[in-house]
Amino acid sequence: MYDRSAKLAAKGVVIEYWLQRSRSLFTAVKGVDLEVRPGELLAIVGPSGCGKTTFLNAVDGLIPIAGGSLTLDGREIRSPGRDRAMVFQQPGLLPWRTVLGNVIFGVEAQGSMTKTQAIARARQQIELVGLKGFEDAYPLELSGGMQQRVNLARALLTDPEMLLLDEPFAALDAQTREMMQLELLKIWSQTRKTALFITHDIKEAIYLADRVIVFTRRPGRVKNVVDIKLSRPRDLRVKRDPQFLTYEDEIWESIQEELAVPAERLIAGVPAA
Amino acid sequence: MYDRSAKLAAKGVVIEYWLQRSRSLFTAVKGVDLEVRPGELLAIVGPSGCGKTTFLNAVDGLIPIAGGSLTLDGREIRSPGRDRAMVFQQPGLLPWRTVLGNVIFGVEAQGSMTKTQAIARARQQIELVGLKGFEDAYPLELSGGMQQRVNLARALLTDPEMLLLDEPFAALDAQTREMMQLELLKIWSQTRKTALFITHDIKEAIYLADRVIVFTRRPGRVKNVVDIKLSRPRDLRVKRDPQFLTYEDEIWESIQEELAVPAERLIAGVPAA
Amino acid sequence: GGGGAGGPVATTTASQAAASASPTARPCCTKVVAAYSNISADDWIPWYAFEKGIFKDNGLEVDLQSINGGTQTSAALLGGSIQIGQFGGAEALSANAGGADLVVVANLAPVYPYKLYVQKGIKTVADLKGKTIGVSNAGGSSDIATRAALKNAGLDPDKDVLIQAVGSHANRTLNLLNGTIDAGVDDPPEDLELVKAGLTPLIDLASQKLPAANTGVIMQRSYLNANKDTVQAYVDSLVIARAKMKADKPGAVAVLGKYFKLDNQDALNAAYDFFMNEVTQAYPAVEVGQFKDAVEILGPKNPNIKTVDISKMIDTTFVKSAQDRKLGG
Amino acid sequence: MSIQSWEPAAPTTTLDRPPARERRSVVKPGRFKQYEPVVIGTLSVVIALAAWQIVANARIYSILFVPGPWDVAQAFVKLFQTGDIWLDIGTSGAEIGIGYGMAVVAGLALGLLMGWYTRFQYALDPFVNFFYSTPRIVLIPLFILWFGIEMQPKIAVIFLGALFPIIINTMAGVRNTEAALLRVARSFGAPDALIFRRVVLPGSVPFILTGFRLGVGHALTGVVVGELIAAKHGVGQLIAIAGQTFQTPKMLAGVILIAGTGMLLTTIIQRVENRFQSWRPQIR
Amino acid sequence: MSIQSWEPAAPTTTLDRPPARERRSVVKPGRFKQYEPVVIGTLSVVIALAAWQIVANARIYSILFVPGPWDVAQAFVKLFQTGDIWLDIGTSGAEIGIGYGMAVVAGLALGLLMGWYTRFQYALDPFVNFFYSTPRIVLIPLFILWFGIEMQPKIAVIFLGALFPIIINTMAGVRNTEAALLRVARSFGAPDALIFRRVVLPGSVPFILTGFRLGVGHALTGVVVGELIAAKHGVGQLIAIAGQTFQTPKMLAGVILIAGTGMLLTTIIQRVENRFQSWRPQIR
Ligand SMILES: Nc1ncnc2c1ncn2[C@@H]1O[C@H](COP(=O)(O)OP(=O)(O)OP(=O)(O)O)[C@@H](O)[C@H]1O
Ligand SMILES: Nc1ncnc2c1ncn2[C@@H]1O[C@H](COP(=O)(O)OP(=O)(O)OP(=O)(O)O)[C@@H](O)[C@H]1O
Ligand SMILES: [Mg+2]
Ligand SMILES: [Mg+2]
Repeated sequence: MYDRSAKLAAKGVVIEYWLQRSRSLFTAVKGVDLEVRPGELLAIVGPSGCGKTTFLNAVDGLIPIAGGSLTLDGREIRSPGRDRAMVFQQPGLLPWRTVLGNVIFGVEAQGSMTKTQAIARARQQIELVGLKGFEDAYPLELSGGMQQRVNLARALLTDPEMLLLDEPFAALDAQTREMMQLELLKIWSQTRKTALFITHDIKEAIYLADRVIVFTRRPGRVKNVVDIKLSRPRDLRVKRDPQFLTYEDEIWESIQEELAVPAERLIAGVPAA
Repeated sequence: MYDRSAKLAAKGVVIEYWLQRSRSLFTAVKGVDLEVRPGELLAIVGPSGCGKTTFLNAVDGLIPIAGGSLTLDGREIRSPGRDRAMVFQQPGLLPWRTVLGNVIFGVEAQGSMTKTQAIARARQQIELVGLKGFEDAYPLELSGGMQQRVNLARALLTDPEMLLLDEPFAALDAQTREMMQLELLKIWSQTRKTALFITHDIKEAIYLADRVIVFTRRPGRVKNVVDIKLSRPRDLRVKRDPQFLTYEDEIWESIQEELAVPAERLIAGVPAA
Repeated sequence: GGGGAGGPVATTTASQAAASASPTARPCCTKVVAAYSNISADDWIPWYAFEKGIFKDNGLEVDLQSINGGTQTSAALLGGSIQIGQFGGAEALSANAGGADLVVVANLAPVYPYKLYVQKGIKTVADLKGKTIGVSNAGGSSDIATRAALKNAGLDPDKDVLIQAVGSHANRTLNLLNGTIDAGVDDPPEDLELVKAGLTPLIDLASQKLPAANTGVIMQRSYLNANKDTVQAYVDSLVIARAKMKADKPGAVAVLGKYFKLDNQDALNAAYDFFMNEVTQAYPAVEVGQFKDAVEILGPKNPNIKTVDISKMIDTTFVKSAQDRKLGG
Repeated sequence: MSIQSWEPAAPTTTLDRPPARERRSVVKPGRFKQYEPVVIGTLSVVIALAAWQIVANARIYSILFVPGPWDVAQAFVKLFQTGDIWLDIGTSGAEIGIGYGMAVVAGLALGLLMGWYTRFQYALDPFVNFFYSTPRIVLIPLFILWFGIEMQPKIAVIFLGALFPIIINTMAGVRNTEAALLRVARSFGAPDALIFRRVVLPGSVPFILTGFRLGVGHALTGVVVGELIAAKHGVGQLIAIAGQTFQTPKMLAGVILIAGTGMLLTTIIQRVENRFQSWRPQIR
Repeated sequence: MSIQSWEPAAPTTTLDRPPARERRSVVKPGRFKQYEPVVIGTLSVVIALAAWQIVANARIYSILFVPGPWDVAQAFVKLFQTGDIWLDIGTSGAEIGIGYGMAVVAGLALGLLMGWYTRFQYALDPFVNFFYSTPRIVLIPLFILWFGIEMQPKIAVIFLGALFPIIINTMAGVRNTEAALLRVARSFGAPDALIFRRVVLPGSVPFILTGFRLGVGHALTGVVVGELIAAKHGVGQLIAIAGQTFQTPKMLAGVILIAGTGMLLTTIIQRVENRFQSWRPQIR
């Protein structure tokens, strides 16, 4: 579908954490090979603790890689940049700022808008994520899902070339989640941003992504790449498409082998569709 | 199915937060009526920010109610007690304690076991949630899903009469999640604990629960109670049962009307099964 | 450094000078910043000279400061924020041993202006054996006075008694009142409290006329060499002031009362008698012999004391000149 | 209601023990709660004063050592009957204002830099530790030498006193900034200056204001110690002279003036802190 | 590597700028990093000493006030050639040990109680603020009255000095305990004592140890101020006598002894803090 050269290229990426106490290195990610084409929406799934967040942090430039190469537009990633924005797994809101203040924090950090402009756009964004009326609430007064939506709005407001999303909808109820998915698809189809999307929901991955990457268990590697050849625009009905179910089974099988919990503990081994 | 009198009874429960800045009361939950029978596994679903966590906190005795009555075994709930244990939506681990230290924190707080006993059981529990090898890691060195599993293990170790679970599996991948669900069912079927379970995953709710309670949007009330008449023990195949799908549609429809995001924003209004 | 004349005090000086309009006034005025290091009757003469406009009469505009302690006053001298200081000869000796070049031109208290007060029950000098005697600071004036008095009375201050530093003049008095020390030197008018509490003076050091350099008029040599006229005028003022005080008891007592913020006339009168008759002299001459005790007592603890040539550290010419002109009446 | 009895985030309370199953009333934090700090504080002070008066009246110790609160109050009133006191207050106030102000600025700057740039901390740590443990009293002759005997040496004493607690606390605050928030800020490419102002600084507020509070104490004792040097006016000088001339009630009146100022400034700092912490779910 | 250049949680570094696309090496925190604090600290001290020596040699000020480091070093050596110094150190050490030890115990207890029970805080706050702003120097006559002139009044000065920063910082630490953790503890029905020991106390460690650190400074200046009162032996007395008799190098040698002790104690406290904070992803 895409012929242009890769937007993001990971070659044999190794990421290690230094454990001061035991004075040893802990390998979280070992040899990730991956290419993301410009404008592609890529989903990553994999067992808990396999290194997905770690890899995404490296793409954002927050942590250094210990081996291999990780390039964005052909340049090594060395630090965070305006061209990427991250939706964090844990919301990471400034507790002393209101919802509005937190949503504008991203653009404020980038210095890419005037304050009035930022506030006006932030209000729209807040409405979009269903938090109208909570502009002046503080994070500790929000429910978990509401905090997550602030986190999402903050990243979206910066309007980056590449979106990095770390389980952005995990704390949302099924309905709000579908809305947000649609919202994301709308933004993506209008602007053709490149997006890297971590999720635990296989359906969500298939529904949204051009390709789904399956990570092995820790230390994480790419185990499997599933090309999702469902036509776009997709609506919610696509989830009942037989092709969709095939993808789901394939990915399911693939992760199955990488379980965090010993496999013999599975009482009934049949995956639900 | 159950004839005995209620374990937990909520009658017109109102919960309010005092907002110091605006010197006003914020009503989070308004008039919840609910009965939980002993040994029942009850799931609560509802839109993000509708007051589920707030209600569960009140059941745990962490926050006072402003109206109505909330009784456990016929006695007003006034404070937390050993008979209940909570799995928090945000893990709330002590950052200066290792995984092992955090898992035993619950029983340590209750003073219900000797230290050696607690450690021995905690090790089993840690293995059960798939964290073997991470006993000595600190929370900040864990992935989101791993933290959530520590949170779960901590509550399970206290072996309470009543389990309160606030989206315990939200940060887990699909497979680990199913394992944990099975684990929970196993524990529940062996000990017949009463359990109150908040989730965003409607399938999960139906699969696990005896009844599913749907909350309205904020201020939360019980909108709908769905009796799940699927035979037990259930295995994963039950998720493809036509009855299961009927329940799913019913609950979906029910929450649909309570959306946090304006409904007109739904591009394709058909829910996925 | 900030040696400029302070506002309110300088204004007072000017108005008083105008009031006393002396015919002998020289062209006004040379500015001098002077300081005293203690609220003690030793400094009575400069206070009187200042209050009564005598400095002004002699062509000096004196900014009289209060600084706490000899060390601080030396620092102010050496830093140039004051030109003349009134503090203990012992401190000046130590300073010179440490490398300073200070000169003493006059000695306002050529004897120890103290009485040794003792607790009830101590009747004779012999009773002091084994007792604790309080001084302000080791190496300070009160320490030297106490040790000199004990030696003079035949006791070895290092062996026969325990000398205890208690920090300050006020602490010394408090400790005497409180009974934590058995004896200590004190002087009027502060000793009033002791008398009230029933303590008695065992030795009157002043009447023994032991030579001492208790309160010197001190400056840097460089200043002295460059401002001989000013120094002479300053010494002249002090001599004149002493003479006037002798004739003006009410005035002198009023000045002391002002600086002590005290209105107990008995105490003030007692102080007047003590200082006029026993302590001060018409001409505040400084002599080598007045430093003997200090050298003996400080020497063992500070090897540099030996290196100071006392005769070069004092300058007797100014007092002598005043005496020649019979300014002291 | 104290911090441990209920979840701090939810101060909606219920009237005490209504008959079970009956409808509980919703009460806002009661009228009394609001004034509780003042009421309890005043009460305990009154009790302490009464106890002091009783001890003083018993006259176990002379008035010279233990004057009663009544004596001190009289001295206090007398103090304000002469106009001089305003000059004293003005002088000391100016010294504190300048010295403490400078300490706040310099301490904040140094503390932030030392907390942020570890190398900077390594370089300055020995000096901070050294000078913080050095009794300022021994430095006074040096100050006189360098700054003379006017206001400057006193300002220097006050400045040095207040500086170090502010540095040390600010540094600790910066070092304890939550890593997750730093990561977010860095992810959005925030320049250092912005991370500083928008994340580190607000996150360190409780630490920094505790430092300010400690600094106030140092500044006030500094003014007393400093004015012992050489002073014409000033509350410290007033205390020193009263002490030397055995006017203990007057001395204590001066001490109360100083300590009262300390209480006032502390209260202001606490107010500021409460303002900065209004996002925290109410604890009281 | 300073705190702002990379994510603190992941100090695995890469060698500087290898040719792009080539395999980067994995390096553990370099040998140098480990010694960085010591190396930089030593360097900056050496530079400062050199600058001091140059200024001293220039003899702008008399040796009386600004002796060079060499003079001080000589005086320091001489100090240790007489046996008396051990008596001084022993005396002051005992005073500090007792006074500071008591302050740690009392300050911790009061700080925790005041942080935990708001009413207790309301009741004691006025006194803490009052006494913290009261110059200890004016209380000395009272201490002599009550405690005599032996070790007790000095211990009292040290105790009072170290007490308040410990109280104030501990209190601030308790008040800043994370609400979420308190909620968890309460949910499991932890009794107050356990919440205290297991949640509040460990959570306040950075605050409390900062308080201890500030307390060390107060204790050390306290011993000097205290020994001005009345003393036979002690490093403070040594400093006082040397200062009054213009033996400035000797005085500074004494000051260095005091400040050196301060640096030692601070280092120990920082070690303890690092131990307690080992769960924090490494920042350095
Ligand atoms: N700061 C850290 N220091 C040390 N080890 C860490 C750190 N952060 C993560 N790890 C380890 O790295 C591994 C991968 O963590 P990561 O957060 O990338 O997992 P993940 O795939 O995002 O998992 P999840 O789906 O549960 O969020 C885990 O085993 C974790 O223990
Ligand atoms: N401490 C608090 N102070 C004030 N308001 C609060 C507080 N905690 C929660 N709220 C408000 O109460 C409402 C319900 O919050 P709650 O956390 O119970 O929602 P929830 O149903 O658990 O949502 P989610 O599914 O997103 O976790 C929200 O609107 C929230 O803003
Ligand atoms: Mg993750
Ligand atoms: Mg919730």
